Amino acid sequence: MTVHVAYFAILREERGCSGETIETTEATALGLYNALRGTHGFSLPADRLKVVINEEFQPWDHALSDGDAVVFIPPVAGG
Amino acid sequence: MTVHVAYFAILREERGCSGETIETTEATALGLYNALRGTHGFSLPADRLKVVINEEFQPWDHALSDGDAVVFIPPVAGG
Amino acid sequence: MFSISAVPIDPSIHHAALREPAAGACVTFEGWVRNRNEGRAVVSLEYEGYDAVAVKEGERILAEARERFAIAGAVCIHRTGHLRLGDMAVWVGVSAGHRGAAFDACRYIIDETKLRLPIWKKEHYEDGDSEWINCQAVPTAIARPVTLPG
Amino acid sequence: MFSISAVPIDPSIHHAALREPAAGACVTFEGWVRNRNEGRAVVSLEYEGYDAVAVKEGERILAEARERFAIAGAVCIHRTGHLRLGDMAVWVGVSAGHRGAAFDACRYIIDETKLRLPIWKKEHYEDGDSEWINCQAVPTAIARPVTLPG
Repeated sequence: MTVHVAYFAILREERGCSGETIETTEATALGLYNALRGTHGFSLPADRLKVVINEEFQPWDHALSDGDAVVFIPPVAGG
Repeated sequence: MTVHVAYFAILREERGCSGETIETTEATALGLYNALRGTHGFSLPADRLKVVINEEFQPWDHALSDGDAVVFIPPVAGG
Repeated sequence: MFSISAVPIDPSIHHAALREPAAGACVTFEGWVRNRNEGRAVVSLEYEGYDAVAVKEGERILAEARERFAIAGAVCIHRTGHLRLGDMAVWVGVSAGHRGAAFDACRYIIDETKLRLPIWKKEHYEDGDSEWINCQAVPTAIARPVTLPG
Repeated sequence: MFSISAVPIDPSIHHAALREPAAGACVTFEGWVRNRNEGRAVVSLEYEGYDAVAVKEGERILAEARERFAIAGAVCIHRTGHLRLGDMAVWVGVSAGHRGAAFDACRYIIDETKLRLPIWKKEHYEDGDSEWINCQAVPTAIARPVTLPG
């Protein structure tokens, strides 16, 4: 299936781009992140992140669907 | 002795003036207030008020001295 | 800095005084004239202050806030005179390195200001009545006797 | 009303939205860029936001504040982009009938905003270094294993 991944902050810098469309066979957001971390060497492990799918926070074991917009959320620091 | 009394808020309205100079033989601020209350019919008893003498809060039994500036402080409602 | 103002309060002037390179948080409190108080429709009010003592006591409150909380700056301005609905009666501004101290100090200053400052409020009601707040005479039966404080 | 602003925040616009005849108290919080953070000299910083989700989550926080506290109005604006020392990073304003609710709600909104909004801060230091706050990789020895949350 195809998913659209957007990167923010430290992930954007580590990936060198703000988003990409990916063909994946990973069933969950966690699997997808760990695969991408293996490829791109993201410094943060998944347990430091949250995940947003189609603009809603979801648990890491949320099943991915074709066309999903996936955003991994590094530790926030607003305010 | 002579003391200068200033009136604020409800006391000013009940007295009909904002201050007066008084000859008194009362030894304390409490005695002075009770005497003035008898004369002018102030609605509030002394235990609802505080007293300021020469711009400092003082206990009611503070001894009066010639020339003191005395202000009886009705219940406040700032803010 | 504490002051009494007989003219409308302009917070922008005082706000600038709170700026400090180490301050990361600023909390302000504004008291506005409400259209109701304890169920009665208010049309306007008057604040009367014993200015000299109010300023002394106000400065004391600000000094206490600086002692108790890790703040950078603190300002309180209290209005006097005739105020209409929505007018600003009091403005408190506090800056601090961190927000906890700024919130706590701002709250402390307005709480103490309301309790301790020799400032009085007379409310004018829609029905034509008016009243000095907190100054109603209590029925004799429940009034405490006048005695020297122990 | 929650919003993200890529240009300097002008609180006066939003402040007016808090006015209400029944409101007697208004508490505001401003977050300013400090010159130090955890002992390091800061020269500037960048805020980056995932705007669509930040706005949704911000509106949720404001709705929670309205449910929990007796308030009249609540506004929060978060800045993004490059900020210099003293610049305003966030503004929260709350109006209420009484001051207790205004203080509590304002504090709730800024606390939750800092915890929950997908907004990130990169600090630039005097020594030329820079860092995404809270995003340092933890040494492997003390990192928890990656598992599915239970």
